[in-house]
Amino acid sequence: MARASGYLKTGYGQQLVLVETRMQWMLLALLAAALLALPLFASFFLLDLAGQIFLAVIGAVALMLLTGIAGQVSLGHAGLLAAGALVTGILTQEAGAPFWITLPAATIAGALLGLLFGLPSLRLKGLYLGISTLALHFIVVFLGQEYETIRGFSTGISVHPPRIFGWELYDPAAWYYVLLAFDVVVVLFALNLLRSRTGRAWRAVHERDVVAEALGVSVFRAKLSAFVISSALTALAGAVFSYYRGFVSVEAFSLFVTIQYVAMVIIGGLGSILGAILGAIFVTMFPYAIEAALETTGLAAALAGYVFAINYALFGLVMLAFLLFEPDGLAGIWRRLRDYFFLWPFRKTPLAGGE
Amino acid sequence: MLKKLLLTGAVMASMAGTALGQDSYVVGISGALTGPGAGTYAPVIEAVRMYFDKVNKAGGINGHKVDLVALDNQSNPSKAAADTKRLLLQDNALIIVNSSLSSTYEPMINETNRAGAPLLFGGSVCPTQVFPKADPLLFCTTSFGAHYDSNMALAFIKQAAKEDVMIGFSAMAIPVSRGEIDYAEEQAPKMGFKPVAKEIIPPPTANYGPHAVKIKDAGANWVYSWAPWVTQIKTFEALRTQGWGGKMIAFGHINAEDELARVKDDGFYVFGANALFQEGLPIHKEIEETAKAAGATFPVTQLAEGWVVAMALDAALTKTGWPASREKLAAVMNDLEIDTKGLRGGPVKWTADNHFRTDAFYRVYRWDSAKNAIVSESDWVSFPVN
Amino acid sequence: MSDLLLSVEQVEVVYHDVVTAVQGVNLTARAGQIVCLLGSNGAGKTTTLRAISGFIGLDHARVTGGRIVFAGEDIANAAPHICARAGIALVAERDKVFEQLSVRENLEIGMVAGKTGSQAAGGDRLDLKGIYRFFPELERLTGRQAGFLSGGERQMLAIGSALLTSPRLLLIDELSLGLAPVVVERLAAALTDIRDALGITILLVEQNANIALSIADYGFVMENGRIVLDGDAGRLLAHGDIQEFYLGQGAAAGERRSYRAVKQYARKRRWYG
Amino acid sequence: MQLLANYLTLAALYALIACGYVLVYRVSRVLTLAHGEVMMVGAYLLLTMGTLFHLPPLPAFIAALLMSLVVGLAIYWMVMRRMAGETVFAAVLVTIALGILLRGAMALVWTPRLQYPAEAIAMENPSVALGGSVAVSQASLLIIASAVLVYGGLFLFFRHTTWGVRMRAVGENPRLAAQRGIAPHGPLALAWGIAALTGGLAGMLLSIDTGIDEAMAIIGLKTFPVVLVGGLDSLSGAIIGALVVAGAEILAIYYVDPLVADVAPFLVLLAILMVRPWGLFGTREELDRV
Repeated sequence: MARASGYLKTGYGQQLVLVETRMQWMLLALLAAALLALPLFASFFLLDLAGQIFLAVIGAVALMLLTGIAGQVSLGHAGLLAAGALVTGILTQEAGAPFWITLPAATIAGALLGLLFGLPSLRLKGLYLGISTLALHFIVVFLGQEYETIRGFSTGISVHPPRIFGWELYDPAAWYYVLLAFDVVVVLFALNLLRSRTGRAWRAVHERDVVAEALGVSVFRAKLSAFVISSALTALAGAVFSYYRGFVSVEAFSLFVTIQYVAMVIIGGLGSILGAILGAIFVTMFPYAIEAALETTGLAAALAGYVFAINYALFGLVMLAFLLFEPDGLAGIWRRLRDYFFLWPFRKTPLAGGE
Repeated sequence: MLKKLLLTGAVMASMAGTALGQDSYVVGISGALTGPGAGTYAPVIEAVRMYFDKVNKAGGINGHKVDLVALDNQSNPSKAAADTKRLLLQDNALIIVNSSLSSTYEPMINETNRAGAPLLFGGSVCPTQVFPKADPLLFCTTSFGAHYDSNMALAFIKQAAKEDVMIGFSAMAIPVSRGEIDYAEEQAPKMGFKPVAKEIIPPPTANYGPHAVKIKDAGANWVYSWAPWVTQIKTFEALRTQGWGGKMIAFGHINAEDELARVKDDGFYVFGANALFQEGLPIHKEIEETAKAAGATFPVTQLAEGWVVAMALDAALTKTGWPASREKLAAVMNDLEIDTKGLRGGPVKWTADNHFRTDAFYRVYRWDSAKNAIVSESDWVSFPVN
Repeated sequence: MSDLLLSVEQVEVVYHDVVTAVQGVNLTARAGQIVCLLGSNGAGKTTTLRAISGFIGLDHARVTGGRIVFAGEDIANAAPHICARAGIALVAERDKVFEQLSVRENLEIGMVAGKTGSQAAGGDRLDLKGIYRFFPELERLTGRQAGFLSGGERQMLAIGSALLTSPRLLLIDELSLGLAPVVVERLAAALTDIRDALGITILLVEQNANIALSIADYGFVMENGRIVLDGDAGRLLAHGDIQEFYLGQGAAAGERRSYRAVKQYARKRRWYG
Repeated sequence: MQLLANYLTLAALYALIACGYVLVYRVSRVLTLAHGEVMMVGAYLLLTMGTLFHLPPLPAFIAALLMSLVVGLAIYWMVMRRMAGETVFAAVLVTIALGILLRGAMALVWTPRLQYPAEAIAMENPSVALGGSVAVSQASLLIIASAVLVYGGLFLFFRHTTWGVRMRAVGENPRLAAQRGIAPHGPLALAWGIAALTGGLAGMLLSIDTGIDEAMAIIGLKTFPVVLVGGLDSLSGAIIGALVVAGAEILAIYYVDPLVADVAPFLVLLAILMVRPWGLFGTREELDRV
């Protein structure tokens, strides 16, 4: 979200305001109108793509809170998504539970898993922590597979569309609005969280936990709360995913999904919620964009059997390029662009000695 | 060949919303053209494409062309769901074909059942819903089918074994394979075999040795495996490395013919429903010629499975006539006999409550080092399906 | 001035493109001299030293003005290993020795690299024996892992290892820091020996002016990123301000006043008698 | 007994893979997540030596090993060199991206289907009887022999050669090394090179036994617990880690349930990290660097 610049804040209240200028209000209103009107024009394909992006945004924001803000490396993201989806699947299959039971249940399950796997973070750091969360992934997948085999759901668990007062949520356009609303709530929640005491504690722990401790931040609480909140959100995203797609299967949550989410927060730009959103859009659309590009350049015919490999290789290449040349990610690019237009025609002159 | 296929898919994708099927039969395929499992499923889709190119050139079915819209789901369940939704809502496909990993089934079944469209599984394992009492909209031509395969394998062992059978099992740690091996383990004692070992092997395994040791140490003289080819063949090779002298039977997936010739072991049997190309039937010649003319990317030995899928679609559409609708097509498919021209041991016959086949035909092959060739161990054997 | 080895001319160092650490520093060292650079904490001594040895580049800093001429070549902003190969060796304040390597390996590291460096002016190529001659203690410890050495032994090892790169200029940051007075005297004596034997130029950065000036030929005093005073060691030692600044009773009591404070005090005393 | 032979084979394979992780980490403080892919590159190079140049086994192996070395050096020179001064996390992410890129590129060049380098270079892989009823494949023996040779070689290399001491020096303290005139690029590039060489060797030998397809990268991933159990910066730790993890896996297969074999290494890892967060043989301070 664009921040105002060029004037002084005259009260603490202004620090807490999310939208600062009238210009921003207008832009936001424009964006909202565009988003709301999209289903009127979009083909089914586009609507589904939007749905995928909305789902990815929830997961990416959750991972951004944990990794980008609180600085805790996690490689268990796909495992948590799977956990949320599995809880939903199992509850619908075994107890016929409706969505207003499964969604909270999945969220709570995610929070508990987050607590469990946040515990090592008190003792482990960085890479060691990352690998220990990888264990989470393997364990969840293992348990899910056991359940599917034992109950004979060898091709996945079917989940029926949610019913709200007898009305069935199936239509793509309806899903579009539901997911959009979900995203708005999640993003607002995340933004507000960051301005709260918890959010500041997370940033402090990210910078240097020893110092944070000395400043009176409870590292124990900060780390655990980051894991719990992020995991709960992620599991919720998994549960919504299972409703959206109408099924649960552990095969849908491979390690590559984790990597995709990590890529979202990197490409988007670590430390920014806007980055998480941009990253989710970018990574979700990437394979479709490549396919479209191959097709328009006429290369599709020559490379037909290799689409997957090309997608894969280019994905790696783009991720690499962002890490090497644009560590601030899409959010950084966005900020620079914005500043450029904001200051035009007065070009920003760097500080002496800078480049 | 595959290129054309993908190009068609891509072009279709770009024509978002354009109604197809004004004067043609639209068949939607969501399969693994690339990505994991593509080695098994892409040849199936290629064969279907070749078949209908030929049919369209000859004037189509009932005077109408067949539009094939193939989308690459890359074995990703999420993508399969989106593709199916699109094929049904946007392209107005009459029928959907799935040729992909089993994790894509549930989402696709959800979508097709909702739209009232038939869903045909070709080249991928048949879900339980196609067996009696069958789901009205789900069909399967795939050569392998749960339970009947194990019955066949166990029956063959019974007939081939001269000694008391101590049987070992090997499965891949995926639900489909595990379920079937559990079934076989249950059946074995009824055949008078003693089940001694069951190894469920995680897919990426560095060393099959320990698993093989367990089977060997348990004293197995026969091993049965029903799993993706990798697990079957690596279990066997690891067993041989350990100096195991027993015999093994496994399902013959599409690459079985090439693999038998690579491994060259007299004690390794494969069973399957398709006649291998080395038999040189007229239908084999026909496939070979078509493949040659179309410049197929895959070895011709791997195209039989897809050919059967195409034959089934052909038969169903022909009988449905013109104009066709999903309901009409589904009704026809509920009572249909597909002539396989010798590719299978007999026709694939669907009835109202059996969408697998009324009779399952099998044949067993192995390498014969004396003849330096693949030999057929048995003639066609059939099992009634009910 | 023909034997001028190092000359730092009007050097300015900027950190992170923003913070100016030193400005207009001028400093020279002749071949075979021991030169010391004095100043209180944060005066810019270490920055100057790191600029000469090329290390500021690793701390996101750059020389943004002036020249650093070593043996006739401008080495400002050169990479550390380039400076090392040109014949500048640094004994840093921290990071003295490879703790996981043995004493012998630590010394050999210097020799390995020394092959490409210039030979010490006029001196023969040093070997392990040569180092053991200056520091017999090290010979005893040759197989010991360097992480287990005492502070004094580490300092000896660091100097020895640096010498084995065959430097023409040896930079030592805080020779005496954290060491017992006896050890410091021993090290100071060794440095004089080394200079005499090898003809190496030594630039000593010190807070302990007494020790430094007792072995140095020439001294510079830094304050707030500038050289404020320089002269022959003997004259500096006798200089009233230095006396007051470093060697006075306050200094002995652990209270070291800034040079500016001393100057003010001196001025007041002149005015008010 | 047969079990023991299989155990040693698996442990040797893990150790052979693990030493690449340790080398890279020890010298550059980067945990590479692209090692599985580097293994695959080695195996595919071996395959190509057979299919394209029809080399017999020994020359094929030598050529493929040399090319693996070059691949490692190239990875450092083209990618990792630019990560100097960046955070450890960023460097690790770069290796993830590199792994994805390599995997896609390999699928493009060599197709993702299962292939058999042993056939391509006409190498026999007979079963070798070791007395009693114990038999292992020839490739397994080669894996054990290679692991012994590689580790022996590395220990000697680090102890007694100039470059070895330099690599240890740069690994411990790159700044001090620079003060002593060692340009950091040489040892770092060499570490990546040797890691690719040993990883490639592991991949090649494994592919002789089981063929090669995409699954090999996952085996590289499964070697993580080995490295972390032993301690990221310790070669001897890697040996112990390999023995522990292979043992856990084999015991799980044999006495618990083969299904657990996939999870067992990670459980062992979690248990050990709870007690010693820096691994059995790792340096404690390492923990603060990552």
